Amino acid sequence: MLLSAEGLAARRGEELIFSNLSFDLGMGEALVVTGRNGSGKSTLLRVIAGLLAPEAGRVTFSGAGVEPGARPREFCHYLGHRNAMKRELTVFENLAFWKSFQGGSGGALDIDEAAETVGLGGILHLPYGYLSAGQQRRFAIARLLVAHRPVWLLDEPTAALDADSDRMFAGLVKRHLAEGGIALAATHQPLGLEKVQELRMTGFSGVNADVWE
Amino acid sequence: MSDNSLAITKFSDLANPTRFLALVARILPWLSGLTALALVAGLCLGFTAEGDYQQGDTVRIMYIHVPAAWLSMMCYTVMAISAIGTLVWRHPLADVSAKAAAPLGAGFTLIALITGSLWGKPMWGTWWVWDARLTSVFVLFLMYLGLIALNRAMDDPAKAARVSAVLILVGFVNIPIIKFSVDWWNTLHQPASVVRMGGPTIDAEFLWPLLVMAVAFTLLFFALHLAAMRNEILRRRIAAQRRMAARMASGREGR
Amino acid sequence: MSHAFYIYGSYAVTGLIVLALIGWVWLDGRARARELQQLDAAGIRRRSAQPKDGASA
Amino acid sequence: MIALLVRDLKLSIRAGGGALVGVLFFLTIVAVIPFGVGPDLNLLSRIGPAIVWIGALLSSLLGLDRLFQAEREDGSLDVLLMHDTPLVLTVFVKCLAHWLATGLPLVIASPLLGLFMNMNEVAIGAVMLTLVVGSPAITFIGAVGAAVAVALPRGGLLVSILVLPLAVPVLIFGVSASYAAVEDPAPFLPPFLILMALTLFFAAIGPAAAALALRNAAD
Repeated sequence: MLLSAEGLAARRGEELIFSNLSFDLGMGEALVVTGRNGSGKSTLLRVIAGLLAPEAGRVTFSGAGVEPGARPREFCHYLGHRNAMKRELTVFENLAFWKSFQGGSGGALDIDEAAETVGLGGILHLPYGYLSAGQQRRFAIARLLVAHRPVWLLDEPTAALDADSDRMFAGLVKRHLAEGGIALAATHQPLGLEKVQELRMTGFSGVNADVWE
Repeated sequence: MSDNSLAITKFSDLANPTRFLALVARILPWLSGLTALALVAGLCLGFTAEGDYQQGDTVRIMYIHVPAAWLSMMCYTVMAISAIGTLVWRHPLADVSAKAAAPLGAGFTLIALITGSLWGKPMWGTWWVWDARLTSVFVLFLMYLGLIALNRAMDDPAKAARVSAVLILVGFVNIPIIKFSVDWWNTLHQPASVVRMGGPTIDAEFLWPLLVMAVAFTLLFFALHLAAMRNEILRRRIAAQRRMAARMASGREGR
Repeated sequence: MSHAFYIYGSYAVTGLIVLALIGWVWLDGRARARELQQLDAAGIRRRSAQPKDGASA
Repeated sequence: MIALLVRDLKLSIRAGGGALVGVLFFLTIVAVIPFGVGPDLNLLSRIGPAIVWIGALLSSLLGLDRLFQAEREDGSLDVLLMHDTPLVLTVFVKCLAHWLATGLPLVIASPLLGLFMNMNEVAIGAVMLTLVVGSPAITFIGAVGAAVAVALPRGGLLVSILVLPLAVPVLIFGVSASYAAVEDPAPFLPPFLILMALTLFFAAIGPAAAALALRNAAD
């Protein structure tokens, strides 16, 4: 499996945030995206997730069992700033919904197993809104486990987590990579991974002026 | 609020939710039995009584319509008293009482509206008229529904209780309007015939079934109200325990 | 009996609404009892030394 | 997809859900009409079907702006957008859930309001029937507005303004079918069939347009 980006460019408003950005990620490889605020880390992840259309270039996902022309976003898990969970529903209902909605092939955990993995078994019956920010984030991570996707796109995944949960999460990413997965993370924390490429975003690569010239 | 306090009164004894639950558990079976008895008696009396020479057998609708209408106003009065309890003494049980009464009030008001409509069709030839009595009862129904919606829309039950208490008290002006609308305005609805100055004008033949039914409905209301209050207390207890469970879970894992 | 439809109709509607109210209270009570049991099974108990904690939610 | 339907229905019933508020708004809006036009029963029965229809139209717009806004606020929208089932289908199921939770209660409440408006039994039945058939169209049109307004901070009012003009044909044929059922010379079936056609048309166009808007509104 190979996730490759060729000559990506994206803009916010009239500013090109990055341009001509290329990389290849094979099985078990990770890319850590760093840079200051506003340098386009989130934008890059959203472009790869298919949530934003790139200004130029393209993202492809190829490999065994992948039909040519398949959209990369179908092979990605996206963990954004927001947790994609409903406060009114219980944790179990939330996870059960995403498990059944995202479906996907083998390699996925049960909801109970996923909750145990993030260290929060036994409070699945609580409404999501009752949990603390860190607990909410950990269950958002559990969403990545209940349906299998080869590519994980992680936007500040450890924002609300304490040191222990940080380590727990790094372990999860490692295991995902060991199983042949791919991870892209925009983060400041070192995740303690081997085989990591680092991409430093600088932000602002010029005003997109040629349209009006 | 421990029981070895000397200053304990009957009222504050009741005010402890745990005691209240025990009391409800003791009273509720008796109250339910009494309610069932009174309902059966009321129904028997209602269907054996003679018909009215003017209104025929439709007068039997009165035996449920009038008690339901009384109850719809009494329920609001109970809520208004609870609202005072909420605002003045900040008592949690008063919150619970007001919240539990709202759906019951809506139910009884709906009974009064529908049976009134079913009575009006053969008597007045129309299901509904926009006269003062009917309109004010309909407004009461809307107020009940609005209070239910308000309670559901707010996350924090204590805050919801205070906000709806204010609304309940403001809405209480509607109750005297309902009661006296038949006297103040000249309406199609017949004037009060039981509770009025100078004794009831209603024939004893109709009075007995009506009174028994009124007692039955009142008992029914209190039985349901107590049970609904118990449910609400349990709901809040569950919410509190869940929050505690969430805190405990992170305490356990956070090390 | 004249106007039987209206009379039985109103009694039927009343019965229906009363049954709905009773059913609501009863089912709600059962659901709460079940939730309490679930919490109990999960090992979360009320601290009986503080009888107020239920209502101060 | 059934999971999405069940989740949306659960959300609308749980605390803070909009199902009750819609019906309440409907009751209130229709109940104030007699205060405005006076309690003349003949007049009320004449304008009744139109009033009930307008009330249903306005109250089904209520809460429609939250259809995608709520999903966006907690990030669920991103995950929904990324999924490999066609987005059109996702939007369709969300519309269906929204209609079941808010549109259907309006239909059920409408006979009660028909009685208040002193409409006869035929008119009440006709209004109810036309509402069953016509109100899904309003939801589907509303979904487009909700999708367009999803990126706006305060989209609520804008959704109504965007959607109301589009919903006018539904209103016209719904009301004219209701009147045709009561007044003799006009045939009931043609406007009713047009209403059905409108609903089917918007059921196809609405989710597609909403999906397109959602794809482009992402930031």
